[in-house]
Amino acid sequence: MTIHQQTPEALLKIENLRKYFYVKLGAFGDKAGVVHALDRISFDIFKGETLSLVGESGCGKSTAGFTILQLHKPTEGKVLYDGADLATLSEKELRAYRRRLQIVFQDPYSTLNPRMTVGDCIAEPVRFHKLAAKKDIPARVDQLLADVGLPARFANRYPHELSGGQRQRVVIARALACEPEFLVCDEAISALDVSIQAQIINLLQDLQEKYGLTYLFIAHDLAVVRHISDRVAVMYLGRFAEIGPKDAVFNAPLHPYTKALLSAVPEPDPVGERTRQRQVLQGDVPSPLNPPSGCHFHTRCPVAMEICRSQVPAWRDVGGGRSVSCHAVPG
Amino acid sequence: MSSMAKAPLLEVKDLAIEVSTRRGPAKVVEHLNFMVKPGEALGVVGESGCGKSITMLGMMGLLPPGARVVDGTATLEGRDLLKLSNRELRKVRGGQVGFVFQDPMTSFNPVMTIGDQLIEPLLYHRAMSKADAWKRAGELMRLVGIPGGEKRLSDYPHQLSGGMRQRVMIAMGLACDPSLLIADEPTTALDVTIQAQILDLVKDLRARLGMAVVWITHDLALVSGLVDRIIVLYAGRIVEEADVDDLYKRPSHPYTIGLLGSLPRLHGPEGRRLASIGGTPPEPGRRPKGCAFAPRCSMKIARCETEEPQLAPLPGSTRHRAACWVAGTVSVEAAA
Amino acid sequence: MAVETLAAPASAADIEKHASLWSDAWHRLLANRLAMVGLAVIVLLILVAIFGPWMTPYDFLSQDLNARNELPNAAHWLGTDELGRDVLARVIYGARTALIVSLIVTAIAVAIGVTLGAIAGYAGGPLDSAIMWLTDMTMSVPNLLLAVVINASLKPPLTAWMDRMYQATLNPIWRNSLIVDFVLVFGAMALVSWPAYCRLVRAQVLSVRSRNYVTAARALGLPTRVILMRYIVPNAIGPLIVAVSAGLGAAMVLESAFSFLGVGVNPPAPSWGNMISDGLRVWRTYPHLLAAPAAVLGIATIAFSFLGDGLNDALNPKGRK
Amino acid sequence: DREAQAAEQVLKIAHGGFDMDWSPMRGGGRPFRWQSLWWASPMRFDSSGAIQPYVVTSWEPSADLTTWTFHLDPKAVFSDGSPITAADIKGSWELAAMPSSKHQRVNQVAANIVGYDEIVAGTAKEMPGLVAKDDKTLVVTLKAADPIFFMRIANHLIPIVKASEARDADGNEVLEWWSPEGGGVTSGPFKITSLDLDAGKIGFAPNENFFGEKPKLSGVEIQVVEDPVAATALLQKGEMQAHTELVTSTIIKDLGKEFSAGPQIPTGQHFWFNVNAAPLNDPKVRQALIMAVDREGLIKASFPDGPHKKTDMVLTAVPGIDDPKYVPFPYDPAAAKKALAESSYGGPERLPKLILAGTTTPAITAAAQFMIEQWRQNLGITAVELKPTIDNFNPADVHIFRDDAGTRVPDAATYLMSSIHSSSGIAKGKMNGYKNPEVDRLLEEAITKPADDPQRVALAQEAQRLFRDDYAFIPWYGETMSRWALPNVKAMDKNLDWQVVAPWAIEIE
Amino acid sequence: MLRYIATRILIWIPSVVVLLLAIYALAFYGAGDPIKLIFLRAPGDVAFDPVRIEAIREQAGLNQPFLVQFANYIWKVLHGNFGNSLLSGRPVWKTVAAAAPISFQIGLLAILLTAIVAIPLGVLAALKQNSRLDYLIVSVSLFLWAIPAYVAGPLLMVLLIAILPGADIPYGWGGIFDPRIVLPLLVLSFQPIALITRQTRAAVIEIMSEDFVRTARAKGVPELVVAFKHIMRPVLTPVVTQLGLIMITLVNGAIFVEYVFGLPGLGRLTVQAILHNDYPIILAVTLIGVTVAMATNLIVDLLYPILDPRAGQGGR
Ligand SMILES: Nc1ncnc2c1ncn2[C@@H]1O[C@H](COP(=O)(O)OP(=O)(O)OP(=O)(O)O)[C@@H](O)[C@H]1O
Ligand SMILES: Nc1ncnc2c1ncn2[C@@H]1O[C@H](COP(=O)(O)OP(=O)(O)OP(=O)(O)O)[C@@H](O)[C@H]1O
Ligand SMILES: [Mg+2]
Ligand SMILES: [Mg+2]
Repeated sequence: MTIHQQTPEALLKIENLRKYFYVKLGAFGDKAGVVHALDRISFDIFKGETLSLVGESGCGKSTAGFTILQLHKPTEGKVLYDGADLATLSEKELRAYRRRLQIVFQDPYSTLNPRMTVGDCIAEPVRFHKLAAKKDIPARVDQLLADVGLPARFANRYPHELSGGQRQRVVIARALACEPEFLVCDEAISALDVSIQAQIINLLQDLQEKYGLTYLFIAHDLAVVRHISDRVAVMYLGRFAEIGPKDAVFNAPLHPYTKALLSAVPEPDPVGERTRQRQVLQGDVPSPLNPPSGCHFHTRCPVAMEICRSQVPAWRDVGGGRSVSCHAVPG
Repeated sequence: MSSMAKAPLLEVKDLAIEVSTRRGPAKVVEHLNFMVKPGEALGVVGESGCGKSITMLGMMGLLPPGARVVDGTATLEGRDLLKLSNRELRKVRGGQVGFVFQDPMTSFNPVMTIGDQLIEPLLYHRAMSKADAWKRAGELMRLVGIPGGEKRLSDYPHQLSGGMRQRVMIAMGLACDPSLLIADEPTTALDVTIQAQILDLVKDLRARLGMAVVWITHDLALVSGLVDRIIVLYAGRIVEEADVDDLYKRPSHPYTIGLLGSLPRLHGPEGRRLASIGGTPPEPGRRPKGCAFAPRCSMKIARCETEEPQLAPLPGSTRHRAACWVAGTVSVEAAA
Repeated sequence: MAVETLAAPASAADIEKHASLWSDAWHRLLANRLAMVGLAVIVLLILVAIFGPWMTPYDFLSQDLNARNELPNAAHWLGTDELGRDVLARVIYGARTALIVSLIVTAIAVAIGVTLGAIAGYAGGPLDSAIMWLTDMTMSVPNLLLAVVINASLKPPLTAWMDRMYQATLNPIWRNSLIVDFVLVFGAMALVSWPAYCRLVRAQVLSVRSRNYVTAARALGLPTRVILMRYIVPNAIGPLIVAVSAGLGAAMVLESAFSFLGVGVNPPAPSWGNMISDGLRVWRTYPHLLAAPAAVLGIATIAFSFLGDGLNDALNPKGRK
Repeated sequence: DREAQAAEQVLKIAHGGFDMDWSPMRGGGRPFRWQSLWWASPMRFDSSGAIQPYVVTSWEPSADLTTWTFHLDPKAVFSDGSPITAADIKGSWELAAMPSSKHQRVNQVAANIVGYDEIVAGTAKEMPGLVAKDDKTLVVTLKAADPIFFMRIANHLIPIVKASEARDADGNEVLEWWSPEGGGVTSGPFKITSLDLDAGKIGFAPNENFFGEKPKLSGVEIQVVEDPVAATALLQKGEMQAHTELVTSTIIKDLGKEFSAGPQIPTGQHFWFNVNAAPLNDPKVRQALIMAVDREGLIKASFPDGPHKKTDMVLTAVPGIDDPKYVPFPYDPAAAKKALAESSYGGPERLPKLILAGTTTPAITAAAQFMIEQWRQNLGITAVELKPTIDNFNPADVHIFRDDAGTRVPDAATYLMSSIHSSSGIAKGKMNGYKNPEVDRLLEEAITKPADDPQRVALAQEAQRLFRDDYAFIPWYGETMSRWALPNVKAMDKNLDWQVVAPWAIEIE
Repeated sequence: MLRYIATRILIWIPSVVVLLLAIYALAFYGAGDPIKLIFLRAPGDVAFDPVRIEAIREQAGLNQPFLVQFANYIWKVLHGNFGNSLLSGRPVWKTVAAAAPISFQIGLLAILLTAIVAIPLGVLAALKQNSRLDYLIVSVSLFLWAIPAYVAGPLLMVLLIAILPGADIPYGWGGIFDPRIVLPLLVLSFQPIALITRQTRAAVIEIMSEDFVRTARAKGVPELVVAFKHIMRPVLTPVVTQLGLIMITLVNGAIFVEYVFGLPGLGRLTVQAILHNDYPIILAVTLIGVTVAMATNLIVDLLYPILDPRAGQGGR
């Protein structure tokens, strides 16, 4: 973990990023619908930090990661990296950047080509980005495997012969093979067992230290987020609720949604749990196909006001590196 | 909780279950002994694949093809479930024992309305007429807190959110006032906020209806506020069993210690490195000699690799048992 | 800083055979008795098709007008036909025809179907709609019409061209009139059988395209060509293999149906189809003339369908057995 | 139940296909085979080849043989009772010549009549050469002398129909005028009473107004049975008693010799050579191909048990086939091999691929396969291809063409005129413009000779011998016109016009 | 829904015109001149007179340029006139109107028979997977699969002629209540039954391993109810799709069965028209074929949401 400087350098600047999906609806697929998956989000990611993105399922976390990496073409907005706006580049031009911005997916079962050996998987980016001489590739693969804590003999195995944790290590090794600067971890540990989860978290932290990586860490488990991140962003239904340094957000959440999230997390403490007063949110996350007007959260918000119904709260900087979007937050 | 004196509701003895693998038959569950008293809530904790689900399915004759019970007894209210005919077993399922499954998406028949699915236990156990059953289903819907109640009965599963589906699933499990509710990771697929709703719901229902609950999970944090007792499974065997407070206060088996240690926490000191357990659990059929956890154990002694430890009470407690040669000599602090 | 390694025991039990998915499927296939029977029959068929004509005591063309329509006997195991030709020799030679037919038809159909299906699935949008429209329309064209038209309009120039090639080279390959029949009649058959493959491949590509490992490959910055060849095609191919193995059998039946309608392989070259259709005219008097080719065709069809089912199970990782 | 059938006297005929057009004005096709059942013709041939009066009872030519006068039977009436007039014959012939009628053989009857060319080209609807002098007298003017014109009309190619019903204002045929709904007026012994073409069923009843002998049958039912094997089974069971045209290789075995017995008719099946395209424009190649085929085997391979008979010449079943000077082609593999070697191709190697067309039935296919095998064994020729269909027929594409040649008159000169004279369809089409001036000259002379002049036959024979020396065909067989009826059906004998000679006499025993 | 149906039909019209154009072109340029064929197909002594043939072609309008002919044709079709058969001169609609109902009735009956026989058999085989009954069902369906209709037809046909007395020859068309229909119906259904049985079996086996089936069992629902209430409906979706495809081929392609059993249906008509290149008929038959295909697909698509309420939810 790096403690960032007073005036940290932004590695990525995301401005007004928007992503809509156009889908077919109706019994015969003859009606059109728009999924507002990402609705004008703006934030910076600083060099060397871990920024976490939390929120409920379907709120657009993955979409954010994918859109930043241009795996989805943004509907609108800029992704500035190294002086270039990735959103305007063609797929060919992007290829060079792809190497530097990598992603580890949620589900280690489906992100490996079942018909390629682990070694091939890892060698592929090395070969295509010419990151090693041809004859050195096997050695490089072994080294990468060692980096993620897998013995070299795993290079000959097929993904289905590995356990979930091992697969996730392979996925990380593959991302590392690109020698990236920036790594999106899209729920990289959610599918894993607790014991394995801890292994991977430790691994990610070690690698960050070793290679000076910057992480966008997407997760829904707040406890994990607290453990790993420098800053935390909370998302609700395609929009950011708040963003700020981890301690600030966890100790003094501003947005009512953040508060509710924190209160819902169970703790391995029977006595505390039995007596704890939770602030349980009522109802479900509304559909992004048809999001509520005004502040998206107003339908479940314990402190909703009249204005929340009609007006989208502004995305405001409230000082201390924190921004929030809520009518009820003063300042 | 004061459930000590009562006779057991469910008592499982020496249960062993075998599955067919590519390398031949393998026992995935063995020497399993536990019991549930009336009204008691039991947590079953363990990593994926350790045999949690298959144990419950095995008792109820719901095993998938390729898996079979090879040994043991499972006595529910005096009757051995494993010896019942299919017809008798059917009476038990959904009647005396309710089920809640993990994935609320796939566990509902997508082409039947939830009402039609919800009334089934009532039709086949209570012999209710369809109209009565429908009425009762409406009540159940309200019981589990579905806004709109019976109005949603004619919806199809896909029209409900995941949380609502899981509520309906719970309603289905409770339809015939079972004395035992088996919940197999009912919140794993849900969001934290929804998970909290469901947890509250079950706690509330238990307080009102007084049924016993077996709650299967891999998340030690989740069950801490919910259950009375916990058994920890590793590779198909119980490695530790204790009252809930005791277990969290004084985890004894290195595996339990490891599990707790690897949980990142929302409160308390941060910035520490997580105490992870290295390695992976053995595959079914490739159980090592001796203690199955030995290859991953940081405290193993020579004996662990040759001789399998039996579940035994820890010094100073009859209700806290562990299967470990070194258990009791280590403490939580040492592990952390 | 040292990264912790998995405490993986290097015991002897762990040194395992590394099975690829394909070899895994192969093992599952080996364990499937019916599929193996099917495979054995097909292998036998292939061997017979290749070497058979040299193993029979009779030439499939030579006639013996004094031994016409003989029932199966010691000299002619399957009897003789109306021109006194050995039925066994003809059935054996017919295996060659049947195999070539099914191979050609399936190859062409698969080539067209896979190309169009892959394009439709990968490109999507208007191109997809256009190709799917073409698919639907093709299925509506009576296939017999296509066969007749192609036969009538393309055969003479093609035959003439082949003969010119022969005259120029004297290479007997150009003399094989069967080739023309195959290319035309079965080209026509292929022209009507590709839509099934096209639909299948499109569906496969659509589903594979949205798999995470394809997105992952894109995220790695791999070129489209590599993604197609190394990620999409190998994973989409399983059901195609199944469809092809079933399609091979179906093509044989289609050939015989065409022969029955008089647009199949021309005599004297034997095909099971024209033998069946000849046999049908006299089956009450000389049942063996129908029974022999029909049984072989039936066995081959069943064999292919056994193999297809077996492959289906074998390639489906969900499938236990 | 044989007795039941005899009591019932209904002739049940199996018909080989769903023919949608039963108009008598087509001059061919399967329906033509039952023409005499319901239509009368001017005259008719009996099974011995002698002309019998029918609607026309007498006739006389002018001295120069260009004008013929025909007298109709005063008793001749249509089934509706109205008299058959000369105008009806005139109208029938004109109707047949109209392009819209698509009559296949109108030329055999009417080509020589003044005005034929115009009507056939679609520019006229009447033939000035046909004049109905009165109701019962027809005068025909020909373009050129024809001593046997009277024979040409003694058939059912153009039967006599009631012209006023059959022709519309433009002279074209009224759609389905012959059907029961269309009026169904016929001239023959039976009349059509029910017609369901889609179901393939036609029913006939005796024409009570028939001017000839009273029919013995109480009815005729035609039912389509496409599959010959099924038809055979039905015949064997006696469910049906006759078939329109049953061609199976097992017919004798299945139904006995009598079923397909019949007279030899002047129609022969042969394999004709395309003499003007490579490689058959080389006479040596033609010789080789012919001499390499054992024609005994050819007939054995195709019709081992009959009913057709092997022939060595073009002509069959006409006066003049007993030509002692005609030398049949020998079967001589050695000579054949030698001829091929002497040809410009030097042997089988460089010989272009041969295409043999017209193999439409199993028997033809068998014969063709036999020849191909003979050429392979005796000459080493391997590149021969069978072409069953003859669509898009382009003479240059085909080298050997199976086709029948023949005539509806028992006359050798006419027979050869329509097969080997350079103006004939076979010479022009199937032999791709075969022309031997000497053959043409002899035939042209022969047809001007009176029918009873021995020169007529002699000239024709000479022409045939010359044709033989051109090595332009492989003779196959002379056709037997089978009864295709069970033995208990009497009087099913047919004539050279492919018709039942005396349909009124048919009787089931 | 009405709008949806209307759109489908509107899209269908230009497709059909293009298809007809393609077929017209195939027939026009490829398959030979129908008038010449009439004469070429006739035995020997025909009057193959070029002048005459040209006159006949002119009268039939066949000497006009291709596009003019096609435009005329479409124009006439739009006015409900499908022209006359080139072979018989009869109006096409009359011929087709006689043949189509027969094919439809037989096709529908065969589909019905298939559904009634094959689906229960498939379910039975799946429920008793790997039992002797399962093997029996699977092998019988394989056997049916392996004998082509044109072999099964003639064999059964003649065998029955040999066995049956008098009146009941299984030959010809007498409506669907005529006992003669039984045999062709059986032969026509053989392969569909084999196909659907196997497909149903596979689908049931797959559905049986779904979570919701376990849920149903966990509720104590009797096995039979599980099979027919919970498993059947999801199974029906792929089966109905397949039945639709079979329906299309049955109506358009029952060539052999119609030939052997003397059924004057569309298949037989098509073959005849094709062999004679009688293109007014070919076009009309194709038109019916596409219409059947479209209607079947439409019906299947309309059935989907009923069979599977999830259809159309979210991205497709
Ligand atoms: N390709 C797509 N087409 C249509 N809608 C999509 C697509 N991808 C995502 N969506 C929709 O966009 C919304 C945001 O999805 P996203 O995957 O970003 O959520 P998430 O926060 O990552 O959720 P989870 O925690 O379940 O992964 C969801 O409603 C989802 O259904
Ligand atoms: N039908 C089967 N055939 C073969 N092996 C099986 C079968 N079902 C389960 N298994 C194996 O049995 C073991 C126990 O499975 P079980 O489903 O009980 O695990 P679990 O503890 O419930 O895991 P999870 O947390 O993933 O649900 C696993 O190793 C699994 O692979
Ligand atoms: Mg996501
Ligand atoms: Mg489980």
